[in-house]
Amino acid sequence: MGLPFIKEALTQLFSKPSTANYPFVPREAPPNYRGRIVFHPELCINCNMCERVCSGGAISHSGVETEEGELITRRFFLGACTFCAHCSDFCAKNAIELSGDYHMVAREESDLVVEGTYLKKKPAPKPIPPKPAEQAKPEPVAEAKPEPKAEEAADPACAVEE
Amino acid sequence: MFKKIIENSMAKSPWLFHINAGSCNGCDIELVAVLTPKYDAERLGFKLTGSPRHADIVVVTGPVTAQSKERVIRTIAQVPDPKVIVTLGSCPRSCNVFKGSYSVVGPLDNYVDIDVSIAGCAPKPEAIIDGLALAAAVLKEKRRAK
Amino acid sequence: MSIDINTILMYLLYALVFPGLLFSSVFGLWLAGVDRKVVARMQKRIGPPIMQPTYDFFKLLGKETIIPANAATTTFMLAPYVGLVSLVVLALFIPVGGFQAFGGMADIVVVLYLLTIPSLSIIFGGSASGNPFAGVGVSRSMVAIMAYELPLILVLLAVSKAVSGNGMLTFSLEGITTYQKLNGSLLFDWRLLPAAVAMLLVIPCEVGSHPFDVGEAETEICEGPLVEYSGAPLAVFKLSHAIKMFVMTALFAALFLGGIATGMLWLDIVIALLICTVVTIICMSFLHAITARLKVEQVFKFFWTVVSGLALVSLILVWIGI
Amino acid sequence: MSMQYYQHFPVLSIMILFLGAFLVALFHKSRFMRTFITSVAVIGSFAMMIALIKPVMLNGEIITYWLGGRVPDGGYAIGIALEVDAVSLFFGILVSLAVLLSGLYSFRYTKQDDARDKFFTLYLMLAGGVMGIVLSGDLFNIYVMLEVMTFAAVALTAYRSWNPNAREAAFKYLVVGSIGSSSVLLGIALIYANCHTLNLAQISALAMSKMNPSMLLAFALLFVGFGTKAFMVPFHPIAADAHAAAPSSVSVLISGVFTKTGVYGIIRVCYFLFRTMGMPAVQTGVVLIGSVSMFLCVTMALNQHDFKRLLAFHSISQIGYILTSLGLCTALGIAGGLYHAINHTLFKGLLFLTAGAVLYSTGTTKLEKLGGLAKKMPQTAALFMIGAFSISGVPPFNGFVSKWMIYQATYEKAMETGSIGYALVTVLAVVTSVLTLASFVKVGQSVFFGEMPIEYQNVKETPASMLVPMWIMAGLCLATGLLPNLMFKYLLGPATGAVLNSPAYIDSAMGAGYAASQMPDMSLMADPVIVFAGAWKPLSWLLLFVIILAAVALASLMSKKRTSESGAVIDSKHDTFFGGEENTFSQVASGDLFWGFKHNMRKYLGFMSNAHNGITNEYVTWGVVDLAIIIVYCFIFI
Repeated sequence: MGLPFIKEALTQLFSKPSTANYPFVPREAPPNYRGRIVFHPELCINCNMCERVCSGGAISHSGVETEEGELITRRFFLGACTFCAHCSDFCAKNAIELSGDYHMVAREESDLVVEGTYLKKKPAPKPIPPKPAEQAKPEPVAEAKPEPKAEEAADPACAVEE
Repeated sequence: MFKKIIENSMAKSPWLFHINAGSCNGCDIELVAVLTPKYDAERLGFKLTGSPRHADIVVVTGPVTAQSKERVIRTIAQVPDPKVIVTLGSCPRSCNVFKGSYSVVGPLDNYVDIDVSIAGCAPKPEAIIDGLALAAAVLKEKRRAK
Repeated sequence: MSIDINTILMYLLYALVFPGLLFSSVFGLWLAGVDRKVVARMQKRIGPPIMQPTYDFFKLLGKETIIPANAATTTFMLAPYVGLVSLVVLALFIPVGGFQAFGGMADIVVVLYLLTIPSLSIIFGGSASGNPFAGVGVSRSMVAIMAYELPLILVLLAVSKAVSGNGMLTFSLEGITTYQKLNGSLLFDWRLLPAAVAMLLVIPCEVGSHPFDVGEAETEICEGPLVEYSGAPLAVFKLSHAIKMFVMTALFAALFLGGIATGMLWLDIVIALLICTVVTIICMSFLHAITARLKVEQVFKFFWTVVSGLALVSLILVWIGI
Repeated sequence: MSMQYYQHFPVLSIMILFLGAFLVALFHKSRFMRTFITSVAVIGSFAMMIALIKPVMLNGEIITYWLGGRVPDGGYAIGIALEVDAVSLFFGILVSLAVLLSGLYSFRYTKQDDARDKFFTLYLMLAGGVMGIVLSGDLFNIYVMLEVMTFAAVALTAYRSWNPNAREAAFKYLVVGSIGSSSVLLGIALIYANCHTLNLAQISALAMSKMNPSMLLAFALLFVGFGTKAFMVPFHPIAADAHAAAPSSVSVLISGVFTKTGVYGIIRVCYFLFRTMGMPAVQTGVVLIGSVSMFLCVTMALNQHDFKRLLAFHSISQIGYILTSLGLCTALGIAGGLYHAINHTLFKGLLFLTAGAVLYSTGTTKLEKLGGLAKKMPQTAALFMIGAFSISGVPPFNGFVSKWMIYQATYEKAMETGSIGYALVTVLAVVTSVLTLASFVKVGQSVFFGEMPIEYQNVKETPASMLVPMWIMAGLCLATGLLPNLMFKYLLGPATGAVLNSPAYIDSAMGAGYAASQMPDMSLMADPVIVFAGAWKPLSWLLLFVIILAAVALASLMSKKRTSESGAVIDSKHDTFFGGEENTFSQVASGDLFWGFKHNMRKYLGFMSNAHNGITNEYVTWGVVDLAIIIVYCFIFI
């Protein structure tokens, strides 16, 4: 009966432990770690690709009709997320990002939800071209990112940060 | 004074019982990783017990499958009060990718109240430590409420 | 025997405070804490605080006690307390650093038998819980008792023979310590060295520590006999486990290192307690850190061959009187 | 010589039992008369034995009662004598106590049987026969009583004759037992040819000077004959069969009383008749037989699956202890052996009675079929645990004290003789003790604890009339364990002295000075002072235990109770934990406990269970071979 660990045990007794003293010493996640989802609603173009590719069904959206358009809330439920990063990979606008924050611990379900609300404007009535009054609010965002939004049917999203 | 000692001890010595409700074993492995020298949950008083009767914190992994449902509910019922139920990973919280499977009847909160959820697939051991620490605090709270 | 109030109070003090209930609990929990800490350090971990077993104990006191429907209630609830109390009484009989609260009441054979009561309390308590895991655990614990009893009696007989010269046999613990005070500790008698090693191996089996904790293998059979216990009775079992560490190490100290005498009683006691701690570290923590749990038949075989062999060598050496 | 009133007690205590037997047969129709007569007989016999304690034990008298007043004439004891010294009285008390308690138990126990009148007739015959053996002072009378006892026992073994096992057991018993009986008869014939007398005392005085090969042969034959009655080693399988098949109250008698006559016979043969116990060869032989019986039967017991068979093997294992201890021929050894004899009667009686109670309530004693009865029969379970702790020597019960004395005695003997063999006997005794514990843990787990099969849902607690004798036995188990000092004063001290002092026995029967005139060596075989090597004060232990228990109880009473018990309907919270499975699916067979032990000892255990194949012819062969070996041993070494 061999006992190969005698030396190991004795040397370890008098050397420094290899434990990372975690809660007392904060620890960064390694690079490219896929942690808490960060959603940039202002970038979202409401293509719903993320929802389609999400295998866990963690992504959903709901909308409220307002006079300006539909106020859409995109909801990422981390409690159903597999952190596969498909959503961010498929996001044409890079509106979804997986951060290095892994502290996803919650007592309430709502603490595990990442949400973003943005406005999906009503499509401009085609036959009547001049409608300058409506363009007033979303202008600054739309201008910040030079994007080819002209082709899109439902385009310039108006971000309303929650 | 005696009450105070017990309350403080509650938070300092939470024992875990781990139930696998049809998990893919990813979270199970991470839970065990928490006990390894690298993370060493024992320094916070955590200990994995073999019997639900000894446990304070029930850690459930996996979406609740049709086969495991009865067993999970029964085992959780067998844990003496005060107890804290922790879901580890996304599955017990929401069934995750297994949602809609003919054999999955979860998530867990259809059957019992979840106290703490740890998200992640699988959560990082640090996150598990976070979650367990939170659970220990909840445990102390529950004891105080008694 | 004249009975006055002071004597009674003194004996009560012995029984309840030192070295009785209070002291043995505190020191036992300290030993358990040291054990866990040292094991953790040997495994490259930080490990729990030394106070951890105490926290565990108090936490368990605050938990609910569930009596299973299948259990024989009286036995189930009574067993832990009987085990604890008999262990504390046993602690009173074992000399600590030459200090013996109640001398002349029990000899080594009695100690051997009194040691089975706590094990029996676990066995019958577990058996009374009506759980099949407990059934398996009971069987394994019993095999562990069978395993260590043979080497333990061989060790005790060897020690007894070594100290009882000129035709007078003594089994008494006082006799053994007195002999050592006069002739030096038995650990330094080379004939008894194998017996001492055997005793060091018996201690973890008796206490139920790695690698001989077949009865309470929590990963295989859900802590065996303890599976249905919760709350205060479990706390009492954990405390008994801790006190058992104290009793067994103190027994080792008394049998093999009883010859340490500085002239001051308190210093002797402190040294004896230090010896207890060191013995705990050597035979429990160290073994725990370097081995994996043995199978039950391996435990039995190991004790009846290797350990008993060591003890038998000592017995024979002592008998042929080199 | 003026006759004191109590000098009639020995003969009366025998006759009252026989008279009872005939009267029961006469009034067999009436249940009341039967019960009444049996009670009077057993109580009367016991009371007379107790009344003799004062003169015999304390005053050291030896009562010699010549039947018909035929006192010795011309130096020869022609009449039949009853001679009661401390040894006889010790066994008399033990016998009458067991007969009393087991008799009281039988009234209710045999309720389910027919032919109860015959039961009590035979029961009283058996009791009377045993009493006759231990109180008689005449060798041939002992033989006659031995036969009365054996036939009553055989008939009682087959009492439940619907059971084929019972008939088979009785047959085996008859056949193998006849080896013993015939060797006793042959031995007596040889002695009579040499000494021309049958009086025990006179033979004791004469035998030493007449030692010749035929006497030696007589010694060997008598030893084997009485050994058969004690079921010492090669004769043990019949005991197992007989105990298992007989009604429990009869098993109490067979185990607690019948075997004791064998022990008594061996004491008389070795310490009195031939005074051979002083020889190292005899000591070695007896200790060897004792140790082998002790260890072999305990390992056999571990293998059993029937409660009563298991008890039967333990019975012989404990007899092994007694023989070992008596074979040491030291005061401590004799005292330990006698102590163990009385303890064995008490705890084994208790255990057989609990087995009987289980049989009465459930209809089976198969370990595999039973389980969880403690819930339904809490008192019986408590009694079983007292018995189990006693037999396995858990302090402070009685088995511990006697075993503790036996360990000391064997180790002291080892020190005295310088032979490590006796030290190994000590080790063997301890190991046997722990194996005994193991097998009772097995019984506890599979009968009283563990899972309860559904068919025992409606089992009732044992009736009070059966519980009372059991509680008395349990109380005595505890009392004899806690009060060894009283035991020494009233029973063991005088009995030990009497065992070593055969000249006094001789002189009492044959007149003062007879021993000195006939015996070449009058010295005692060992110093009759009992010296302990260690210390054990059960009462102090109990006091400390109670004090600390009170402290712990106080502490636990102060805290708030948080106990949750199951209601009438078992909910999942109070179900046993079995990986979350429902309780009904969690049957784990408890028949194969101690796997770790059995696996390592599988060759030995396999060999043993193959050897015990139940074939009567083989058992007879063992007996005859054993007889031959013992004869050869005696001729070589003595």
